[in-house]
Amino acid sequence: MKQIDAEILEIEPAAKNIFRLTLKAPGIAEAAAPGQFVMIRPVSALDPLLPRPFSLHDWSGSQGTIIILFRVVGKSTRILAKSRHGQKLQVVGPLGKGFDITSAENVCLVGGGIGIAPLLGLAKQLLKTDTKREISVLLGGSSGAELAPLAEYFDIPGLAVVLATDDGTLGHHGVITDLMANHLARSSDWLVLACGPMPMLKAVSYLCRKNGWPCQVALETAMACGMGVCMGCAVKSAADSGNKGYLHVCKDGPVFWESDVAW
Amino acid sequence: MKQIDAEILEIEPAAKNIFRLTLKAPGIAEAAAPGQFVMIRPVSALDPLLPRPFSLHDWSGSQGTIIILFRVVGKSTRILAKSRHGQKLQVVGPLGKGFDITSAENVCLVGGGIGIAPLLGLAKQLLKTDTKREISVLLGGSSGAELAPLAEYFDIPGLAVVLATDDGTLGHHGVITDLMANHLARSSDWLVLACGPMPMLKAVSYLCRKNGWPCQVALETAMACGMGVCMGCAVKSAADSGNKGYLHVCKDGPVFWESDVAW
Amino acid sequence: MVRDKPDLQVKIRELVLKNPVLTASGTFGYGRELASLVDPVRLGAVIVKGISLQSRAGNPPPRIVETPCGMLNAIGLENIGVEKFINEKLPFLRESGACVIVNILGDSVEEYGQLAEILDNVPGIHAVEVNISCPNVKQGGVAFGIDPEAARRVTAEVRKKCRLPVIIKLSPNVTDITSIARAAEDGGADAVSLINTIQGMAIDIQTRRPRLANVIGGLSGPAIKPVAVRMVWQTTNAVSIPVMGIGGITTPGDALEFLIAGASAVQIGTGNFINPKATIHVLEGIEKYLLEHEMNSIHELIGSLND
Amino acid sequence: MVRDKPDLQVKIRELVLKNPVLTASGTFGYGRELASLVDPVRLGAVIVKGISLQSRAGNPPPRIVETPCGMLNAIGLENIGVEKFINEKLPFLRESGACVIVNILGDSVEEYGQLAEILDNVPGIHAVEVNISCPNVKQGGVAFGIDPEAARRVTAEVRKKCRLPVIIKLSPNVTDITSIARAAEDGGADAVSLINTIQGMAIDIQTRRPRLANVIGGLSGPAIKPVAVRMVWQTTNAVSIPVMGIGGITTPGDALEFLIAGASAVQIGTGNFINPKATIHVLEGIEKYLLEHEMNSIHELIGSLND
Ligand SMILES: Cc1cc2nc3c(=O)[nH]c(=O)nc-3n(C[C@H](O)[C@H](O)[C@H](O)COP(=O)(O)OP(=O)(O)OC[C@H]3O[C@@H](n4cnc5c(N)ncnc54)[C@H](O)[C@@H]3O)c2cc1C
Ligand SMILES: Cc1cc2nc3c(=O)[nH]c(=O)nc-3n(C[C@H](O)[C@H](O)[C@H](O)COP(=O)(O)OP(=O)(O)OC[C@H]3O[C@@H](n4cnc5c(N)ncnc54)[C@H](O)[C@@H]3O)c2cc1C
Ligand SMILES: Cc1cc2nc3c(=O)[nH]c(=O)nc-3n(C[C@H](O)[C@H](O)[C@H](O)COP(=O)(O)O)c2cc1C
Ligand SMILES: Cc1cc2nc3c(=O)[nH]c(=O)nc-3n(C[C@H](O)[C@H](O)[C@H](O)COP(=O)(O)O)c2cc1C
Ligand code: FES
Ligand code: FES
Repeated sequence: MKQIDAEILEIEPAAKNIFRLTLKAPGIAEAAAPGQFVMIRPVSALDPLLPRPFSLHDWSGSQGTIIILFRVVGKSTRILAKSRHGQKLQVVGPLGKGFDITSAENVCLVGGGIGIAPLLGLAKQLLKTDTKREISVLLGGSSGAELAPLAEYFDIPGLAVVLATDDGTLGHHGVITDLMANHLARSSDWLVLACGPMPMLKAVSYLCRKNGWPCQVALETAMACGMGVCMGCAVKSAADSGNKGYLHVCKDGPVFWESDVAW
Repeated sequence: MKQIDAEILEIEPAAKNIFRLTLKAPGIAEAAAPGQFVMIRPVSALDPLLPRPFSLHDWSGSQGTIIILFRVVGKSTRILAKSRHGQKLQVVGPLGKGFDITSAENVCLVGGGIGIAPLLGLAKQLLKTDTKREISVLLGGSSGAELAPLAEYFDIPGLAVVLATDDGTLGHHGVITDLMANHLARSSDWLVLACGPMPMLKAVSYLCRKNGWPCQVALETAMACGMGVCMGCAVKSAADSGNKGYLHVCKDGPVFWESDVAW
Repeated sequence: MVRDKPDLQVKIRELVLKNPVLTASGTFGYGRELASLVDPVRLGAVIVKGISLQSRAGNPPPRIVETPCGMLNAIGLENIGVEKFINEKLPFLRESGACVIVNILGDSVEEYGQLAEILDNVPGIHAVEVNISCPNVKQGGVAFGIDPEAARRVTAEVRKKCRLPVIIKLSPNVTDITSIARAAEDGGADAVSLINTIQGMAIDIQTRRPRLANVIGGLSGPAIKPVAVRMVWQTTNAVSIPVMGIGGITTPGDALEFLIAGASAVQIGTGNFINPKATIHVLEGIEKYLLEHEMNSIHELIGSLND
Repeated sequence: MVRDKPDLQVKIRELVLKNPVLTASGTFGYGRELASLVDPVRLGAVIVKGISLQSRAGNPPPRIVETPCGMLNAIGLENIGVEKFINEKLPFLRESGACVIVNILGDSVEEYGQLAEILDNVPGIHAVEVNISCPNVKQGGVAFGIDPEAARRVTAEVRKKCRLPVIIKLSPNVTDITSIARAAEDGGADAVSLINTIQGMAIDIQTRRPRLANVIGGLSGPAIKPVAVRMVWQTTNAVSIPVMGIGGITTPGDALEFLIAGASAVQIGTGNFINPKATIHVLEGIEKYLLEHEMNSIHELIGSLND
């Protein structure tokens, strides 16, 4: 874990209300793993006060750069969207426990909305580690306008990308879990790795249990520290997960085995 | 008094640590008078919280523009210095009671440091209203590097500009009050109009009393509202000024007759 | 079916406020200063700067200092006195047609009573707000606000001396604000308003002097909003009279928090300094919210917290 | 003549802190989490997350929400219990050589006593800080912190059960914090630390639900600094034992305010979240200030307010 004042190398609109931020982050980039995140503080003033968590979308250890994909939802992201090349941001990371892909055979990545962000770095990692395995990438969004630009990032040989939108303007008209059902049915040995809004993750986890697919989910909660000291990022753990009580998204996660979470 | 979101037309360095800010401020520019000020809020976030007072350095009613000359001393001025052309700032004004130059014969403007700011608009006004009168402009600063660029603004026919610096790198080596003594001695019917740090104003007012020159001073205090509602900008009033108690810089001033202030 | 204009009226005893957005005492002067920016008639009411029997010069400067998302003030209740207020300041507000609530303060129960008696017979005054809580005056103020029995006595005295609706303004500098609120209710208050400022202090590390001549001042502004919302919620659950919410309101969302917590109205103080048009901004935002949420009346919102 | 390194040592009874910068309980975990950014040995002491006899699961989420220049937390004192702490967490700190202060909490006087007794015989623990004030737990905590007699009893019990220096951590949610501080002093406390969080609340205006599952939480961060400085100043004038200042410290200037007000040391809490290296930043800033002001010892600064 490193804390640096990272210089903005590039900030560009990626899709409607979504931006792509490239930072010079030596020390963080080298240590990054898929599913991990960083805490970013865009101001020196005291409002907004707390840093904000953002998944590592992509990174290059050799160049010492990391890339964040973020949606503008409030104070800090509004400020981030206005930030400019050359400015510096306080960045701490890499943080948290990422995806466990050691024992992965065929893998299905499921992303919804901005939850697509961490899947790119994950997909690239998977392509590196094992060339034989099948990698399906199921991406969902509200509309084509939002989804198309994000989907393009996955236009990489070796990835089978399938899309779905709520309004049907791109790919399947409906939710991503519809696709999972028919798509994964073909074979049974899938490791499902999902990131997106809670309702989607819930549906994915339900589907995986039913079909006996092992599944990992990347969760989001409000965070104060991001480093396991404030205990603010608690989520209820599954009674049968051994751990009675709460899991902490910033240090036990953000990626959990679906079976460890109380849905 | 108007409240507007004023667009920044220009922001440029004027001297060491001092910036010149031109704003599109229709409604305010037309109503502006020498010695008045505006309250400016450079952010939408809540830190810094309160707007800050700045004297009107110059303005054009016809173009609906106002110009502020500010020194970077803290939070808001640091942010202002980083602001860019096209941005908008919350501006309220014009505020306060300016210089009373109705009955002025010969006038001596005395400015120290950033207190020079309001004297430009004042000088221009004086040149408009009466061409016969003599107008001396005595400007003091810490060094030539700071003072020279500000003095240039007063390079206008009809103004007799005299300079002094603490380090002697420009003009008289010493404080501005030294110059007042010899400079004004020649004649006795002077109206002295001064703006600058408290110690300077104190010295000026003392000198004026001694020589029987009527004198007005522009004071500075911390302000919350700038509009006469919070009572935060109090300064002790002279016992003999009739008003027992306190004067309020934002509405009784910022310009006062030296004799009304308790020094 | 939703009306295009939701009903914003709230009542304090028989006094009808046309909407729940008021100015907090000491932050809007006597209504005239900001009239060119905010028409006092548009507001639920204008609560004027605290008035005492005799005029007060107030504390020596410095009187104010900014703190993180807040400010400290030690004005010392500077005011022109009730006489001058009635003769010089009230007429403008009366002619404007605004609803006027006069904030009063005194050094003794009797003084509060005398003020109430004087104001009771003055046309153009719609209610009195009793400041038993201003923390930055060494004598007076504080004592009443932190002792239930004293609060009850002041309330009863004011109640006895005037027929106007009486609003008791509570101090947050107490262990249990609900006990003071209940005491005010027992004393005959028609409403309570809270919170006044929280006692605070700031130090200039260069001079090693307090930043306020009075050393201690009252903290106000967004910084105190969470404390204010909490106390308003606790108080609305403890008394049956209307509660006015005060503390750190600068946006419609801030005001809505207080209303949802149970406040019948809100007062905007420091917010007026941050944005002189804050009251109008908040008022229009509340109206918009009610329309978006298809509420016909502000009363559907007040106290609607799902806890 | 000024030394190139000013003396930063402060004492709590016989315990010598190498410098006056400590971490506040619940904001620095057990010292290990941030060790890669902040070497615990550099700090005056590490005060660990509050520990109880049995482990506690804590409150349901959401547990935290940001407010203007502050945050509300309702963690619910989640902790692994004293047993596990000693076996699993303490060893790292002990081996690191850091000064360790254990923050304890209980539901009864006896429980506080039992915790003190257990910790008293454990090597590597240098002092106990007694949390009688954490506001976001429905039972326990609060009661002791707002009642002088209860505070005195807890203090006396802990005092009796251990020989370690005892620091009583005070709640700001009281009318007069000096009365609680004096009670702690009477009970035998070696120092008091303040402030803990101020009770607050925030509401989501869209769902109209409290933003914390616990409804009420504790406000911390820069927003509360003026209240904390005021209470520390009042307390240092009321007791003769050392006072530790806590509340909204993020910069050296913030810490210096507390020291000038009379605090013998400071604790940094929320500041660790804003900048994980805040403690080091503050420590180095204090040292720089002393050099610039030609002070040989921190004791020339402590309580040097010109009021
Ligand atoms: C481990 C982790 C990884 C994340 N990765 C990413 C990422 O890669 N890209 C990205 O854009 N975001 C990501 N997020 C979410 C991101 O942290 C929030 O969107 C951000 O904190 C919002 O900050 P803000 O100041 O702009 O909004 P705030 O001002 O803090 O909040 C404004 C409004 O947005 C709401 N809000 C807060 N968080 C979220 C959220 N997660 N989604 C929707 N609304 C929210 C708040 O409730 C509030 O109503 C991640 C979160 C976590 C915990
Ligand atoms: C009527 C009036 C007219 C003014 N006109 C001008 C002007 O034309 N140009 C200009 O540059 N300034 C002017 N000022 C001063 C200006 O308002 C302050 O410099 C400004 O408020 C500082 O804001 P800040 O947030 O940058 O500093 P803050 O963060 O508020 O303060 C930072 C530090 O600067 C100190 N400080 C605050 N005010 C001053 C000050 N006046 N001088 C020096 N140090 C200060 C504070 O004590 C603090 O230590 C005027 C003030 C008044 C009352
Ligand atoms: C400058 C100033 C002056 C005030 N004067 C008074 C007063 O005279 N009487 C009173 O009851 N409250 C007074 N208050 C308290 C406010 O009315 C209000 O209760 C408090 O500031 C909290 O609200 P806010 O955060 O919106 O400012 C004053 C507050 C400020 C900032
Ligand atoms: C997330 C969080 C957890 C806390 N946990 C504890 C605790 O376990 N015991 C305790 O005495 N204080 C606890 N506190 C209070 C802090 O130690 C400190 O007193 C308070 O936050 C004020 O300081 P600050 O403004 O620097 O954060 C906690 C504070 C926060 C923000
Ligand atoms: S965010 Fe602090 S423990 Fe997870
Ligand atoms: S600044 Fe508010 S009255 Fe002058």
